[in-house]
Amino acid sequence: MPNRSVAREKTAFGIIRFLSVFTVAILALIMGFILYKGLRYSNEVRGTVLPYEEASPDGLSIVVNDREGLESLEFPVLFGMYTDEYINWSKISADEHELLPVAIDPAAPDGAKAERLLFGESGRAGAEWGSSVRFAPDAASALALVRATPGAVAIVPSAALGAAGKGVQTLPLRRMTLAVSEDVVALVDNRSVEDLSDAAIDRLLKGSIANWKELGGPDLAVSILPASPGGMTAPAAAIAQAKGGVARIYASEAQAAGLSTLTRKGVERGWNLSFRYLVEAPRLSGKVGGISTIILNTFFMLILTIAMAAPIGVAAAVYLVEYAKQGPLVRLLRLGTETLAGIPSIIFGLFGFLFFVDILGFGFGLLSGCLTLTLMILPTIVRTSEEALKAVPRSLREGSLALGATKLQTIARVAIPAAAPGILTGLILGIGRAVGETAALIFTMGSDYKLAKGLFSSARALSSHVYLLFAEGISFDRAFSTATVLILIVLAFNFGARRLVGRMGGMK
Amino acid sequence: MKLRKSLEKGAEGLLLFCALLSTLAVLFITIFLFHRGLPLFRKVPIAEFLFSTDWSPTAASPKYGILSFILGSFYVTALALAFAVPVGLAVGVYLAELAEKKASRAIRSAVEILAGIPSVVYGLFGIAIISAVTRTLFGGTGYSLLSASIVLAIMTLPTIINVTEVSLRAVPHELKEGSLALGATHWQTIYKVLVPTARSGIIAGVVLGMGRAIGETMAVLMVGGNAPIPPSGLTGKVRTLTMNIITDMSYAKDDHLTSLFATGIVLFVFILTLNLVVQLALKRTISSVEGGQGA
Amino acid sequence: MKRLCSAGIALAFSLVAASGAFAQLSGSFTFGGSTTVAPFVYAAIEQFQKDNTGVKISYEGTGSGAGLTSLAAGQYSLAGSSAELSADQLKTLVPTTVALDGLTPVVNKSVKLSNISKANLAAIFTGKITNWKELGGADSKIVVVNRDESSGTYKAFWEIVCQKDYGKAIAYTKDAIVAKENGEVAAKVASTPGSIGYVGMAFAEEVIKAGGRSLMVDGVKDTIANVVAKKWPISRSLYLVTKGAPVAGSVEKAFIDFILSAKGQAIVKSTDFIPLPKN
Amino acid sequence: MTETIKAESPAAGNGKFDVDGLDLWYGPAQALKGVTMRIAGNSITALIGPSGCGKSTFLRVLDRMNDLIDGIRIEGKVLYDGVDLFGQVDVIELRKKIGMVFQKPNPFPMSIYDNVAYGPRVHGLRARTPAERRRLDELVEKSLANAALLDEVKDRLHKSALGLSGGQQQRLCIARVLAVEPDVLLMDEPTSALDPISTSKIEGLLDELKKSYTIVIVTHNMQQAGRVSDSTGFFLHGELVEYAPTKEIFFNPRDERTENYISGRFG
Repeated sequence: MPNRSVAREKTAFGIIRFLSVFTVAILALIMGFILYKGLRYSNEVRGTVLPYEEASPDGLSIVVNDREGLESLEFPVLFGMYTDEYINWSKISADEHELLPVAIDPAAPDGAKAERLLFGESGRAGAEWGSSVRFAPDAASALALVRATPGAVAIVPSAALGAAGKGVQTLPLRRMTLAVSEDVVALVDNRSVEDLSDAAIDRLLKGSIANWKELGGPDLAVSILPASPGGMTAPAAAIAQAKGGVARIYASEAQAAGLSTLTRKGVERGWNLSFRYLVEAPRLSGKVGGISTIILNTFFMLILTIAMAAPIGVAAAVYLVEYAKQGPLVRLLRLGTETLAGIPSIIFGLFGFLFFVDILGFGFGLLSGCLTLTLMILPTIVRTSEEALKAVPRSLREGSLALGATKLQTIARVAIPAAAPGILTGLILGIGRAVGETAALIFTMGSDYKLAKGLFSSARALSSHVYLLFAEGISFDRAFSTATVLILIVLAFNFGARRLVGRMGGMK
Repeated sequence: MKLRKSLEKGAEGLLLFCALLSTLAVLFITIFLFHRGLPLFRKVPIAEFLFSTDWSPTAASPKYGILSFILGSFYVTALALAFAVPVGLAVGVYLAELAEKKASRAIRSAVEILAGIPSVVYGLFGIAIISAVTRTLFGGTGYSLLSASIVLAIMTLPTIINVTEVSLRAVPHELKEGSLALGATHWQTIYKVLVPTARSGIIAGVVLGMGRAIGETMAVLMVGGNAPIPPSGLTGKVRTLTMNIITDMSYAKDDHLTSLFATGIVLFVFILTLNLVVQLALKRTISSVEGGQGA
Repeated sequence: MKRLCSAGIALAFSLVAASGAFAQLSGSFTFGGSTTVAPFVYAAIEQFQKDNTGVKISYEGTGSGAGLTSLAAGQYSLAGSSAELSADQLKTLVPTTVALDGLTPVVNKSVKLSNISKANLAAIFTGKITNWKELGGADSKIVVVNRDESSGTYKAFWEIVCQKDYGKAIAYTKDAIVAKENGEVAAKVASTPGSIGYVGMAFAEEVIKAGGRSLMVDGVKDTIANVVAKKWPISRSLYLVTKGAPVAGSVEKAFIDFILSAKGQAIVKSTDFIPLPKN
Repeated sequence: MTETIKAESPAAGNGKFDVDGLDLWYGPAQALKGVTMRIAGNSITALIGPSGCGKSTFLRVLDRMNDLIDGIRIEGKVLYDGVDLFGQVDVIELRKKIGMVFQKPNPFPMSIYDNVAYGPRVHGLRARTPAERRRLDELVEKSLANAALLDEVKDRLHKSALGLSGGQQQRLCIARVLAVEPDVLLMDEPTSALDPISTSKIEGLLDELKKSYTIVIVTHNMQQAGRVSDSTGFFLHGELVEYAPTKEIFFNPRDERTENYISGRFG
């Protein structure tokens, strides 16, 4: 009999221990996941060009004023630059400058070469230079223009770079594609050849794949066309005419000949969160740049909120502990505080939107947001301060009063200082809730990611930024790196508070 | 002396005002919510609003029935508690009764951090991990009642753990010693004496967690699936009251907007009711603890 | 000294005169019409009023049809329209294309199709087709990801894709994951096997990054070039319409020119519409 | 009976406190019943009696510390230097003159120096100029010296008071009261929480302090009452049973109850 109860105890405690460890494991999983996604990104990329870089395609160089983190340029992008597809760099690199495509006058031999690079050997095939292209008479003046203009790009002969190439940067070009004959990409049952991984492309070109069916395409034998003598690419006409034909060809040629190209898929990995991300201002809804202004806005928000909530909360607690006599009033006050504590943040959001934004006319801005947050965290501060004040021994108050101190002096000089660690814990808890809040802020504080200029200026906080980056599809990677920063800030607050409270407690 | 007296009086008045602010805020919130939400019932009968599952606010003849979302909130919360309560109880018991200092410190910090993680982050985690796990294990889309409940369970866990631990620690030592002295095992003492004595405190904690779960918005929005229909099962999509408010809030106009505020009223009334339950339960805890000390 | 003074006064006068000439545009104007164009028209009006302080413009989002009727009746001096004008309307009204709007259907990578017909797309979103098998894919349930009801994209997709087959009254299937914004659609489509959704063309990139794919519709690829060439089936031009050709010197003409300017097109882009090709 | 005690009280005539027919209720419970006594200046008066007899309550009346308690009702008269304590008296001024030391040492969670300087500071003594600062320093040192604590703490005046031993803390509390330069010292079982060595130190101190202050001390340590006090009052169930010079109370009690208590039959 006792054995059975001991065995039962063992089982029960085993389960309890397991569940406790399980809780820690969940936390570890969440933290690990967010940190990992925050620090590393891994994205699928799809494109038509193969990863084959040419520093000097056809003896030409692509020069830019500043490469802004760009490693190489894909042909479709280069082509788009010269055909009005882009007006600025925002979709190309982490840069917002106006795009200035510079080309050497096609009448000059160097210019004609660049024109062939862009529009194909066989001529321009109907493609027109974009209206924004600036033509320079020669390579030197094109380079001078690039040197002087942020956001400029030019195609110049590599030979011209030399001394004149100072102050500009060159970008290698990726222009090799896999073109196929039209029958390969024909839709069969709404399907066509799938996007190919590098391994699949390798196998295809090695001849290991005999039929397009294996790649999701039509039932058609694969026919790999040989490259022209002395080159890497096959003539466009040959590809177009072959049955089930595939070959390497420059994008410009494929485009000029109207050939279909296969899509390559790959995975791009890299570091996500960097120091630059912390100190740069966000641009283009946070797609480029960093989060410095958002971090600052968050701190403004916290300071303003605490500046309002702390005095009110502590004062309310002082009233409840030191002044209020038991009775209906205190019951009402307690009920109010408890109820306020239970109201979900979305309701606070609705109220803040109606009252502060609309009726009081504060608009979407820091003030409306912070007032809403103040209401949200007030109960936490009141309750913890109340507990802390109650924990101050009565004897301390009596000691002070017996010395002839007034009640206010006693509260201000003895009770509150003695309760400070507890009050501080409450403030930190409140800050923790405020810094993680999203639902209430979206309707009250606005979402401007620029630095707040005043109380009424719309401001975006970190948690809203995480949500908006994600929800508006700006960038998932950045949502995770911002979430990492947010979590680190929350952790820092927790840790700092514990140290501080510990030290204050140590003085006792 | 007179100056000092009036100063003291003035200070007291100011303090009273601060103490009143919370109550005033509750009052204001109630008034504004009802003021903006109630006009809906001039056009839509309350019964239809509460008991119809047809929610098509932008249709040619708009329908405003939120029963699906009431059910959604109810299911999600119930399921979340079904996960969180056993785990929370176990961890609370562990912290209060079993853990050595080092282990309890580690677990307590973990619980504290769990409580501090912003709900958006829980949402991101839910999308990437929890929905994938439930999809793999139980099928469906992964954006479901089940996923939302699991995320909520993790989010309410800290509340339940903390309250359980505090309630267990508040049980007078003599009771425990008395039980052990009678030859009961530690485990028997825990589940026959400690947990029953701390029961009302634990219940209050659970209800508190329930309130958090019902009111949570961002995390469930990201994993719930959000279809405006009653959940078809564990792996069915779910929309809660809070999700309904935030989904359409940014662009809704006229009656549609009013209907969102009316949804807010329903949510608000639920929360208030829960709150009253907590207050009553807490009162009983306090008296039971005091009674225990007397015994 | 005196001369200097008078020179100064003359300069001041000429400055006043110059600024007066600058602020020629003034008055209050009521525009109205399509709610789709409202986001960028609002943004553009805001900027336009900053540049021309004497002008006050309001835009009432009443819908394209109502807007054009009001324009013809003279209540508006300018109307926004997301609908093509009928031959009848074109007799008196002059549309100017100011922006393009394109939507892309996106699917999870588990969906092996690369193309879908517009009619099938409509059938999926109205709940008539519920299994990929019916479209030649694998035997798996179609998970529909729709947008929130209040969004313009939700309406646009209905109008362009479904309205022809299913009529004006919106009747999407309700058994759909509802995503609040484009990004959420992207996240949910990328992560849910068998799912299909639609996003503004600009957002397809984020879907692909997350591992999803965009579909060809009726054999056409979703490129901006195809939108511009009017080949892409889920696209439309957004118009500002005047009664008769816009009159030079009028606020209406100035406003249209503003939207067509680089600054205006940047506003169009910033509100996630496709700006017109530059030329 | 009370009349006789009053008549025979050792300091009849010009008492520091003249208490007349004091009744006190906590809600419905009466804690003091018709207490009448005269407390002489520059002497030590001990109040003894079993727990709950009302002696501490009585002591707190003298400092009006009972004002803090809800539901309290007081009737009767208490004169301090001829002034009615419950009349138009500024409580703050009153408490400045009448210092109180509590049963458990209650130093504030601040430095030793700040503890002693607390009273002067709340009464408006600023230390802005060097001269003022020196005055405050002197006051603190003098008070600590008078409380026989200075030698033990002068190296760590700016360390937390909470680091002191129990006896040192209690002497610090006495020094804190002395720094306000009071007239009367009320002590509520000041040594009950202390060890014998600390107790004897404080008792020795009382002898010194008697010279300049009127001291009223509540104790349930009868040896202590016998050792330090000039006169002793015995409380029982809220009544002042007997009040006489200490020697008389201990060696020749008039009331049977006093005798029973002193000889240890109850309490």
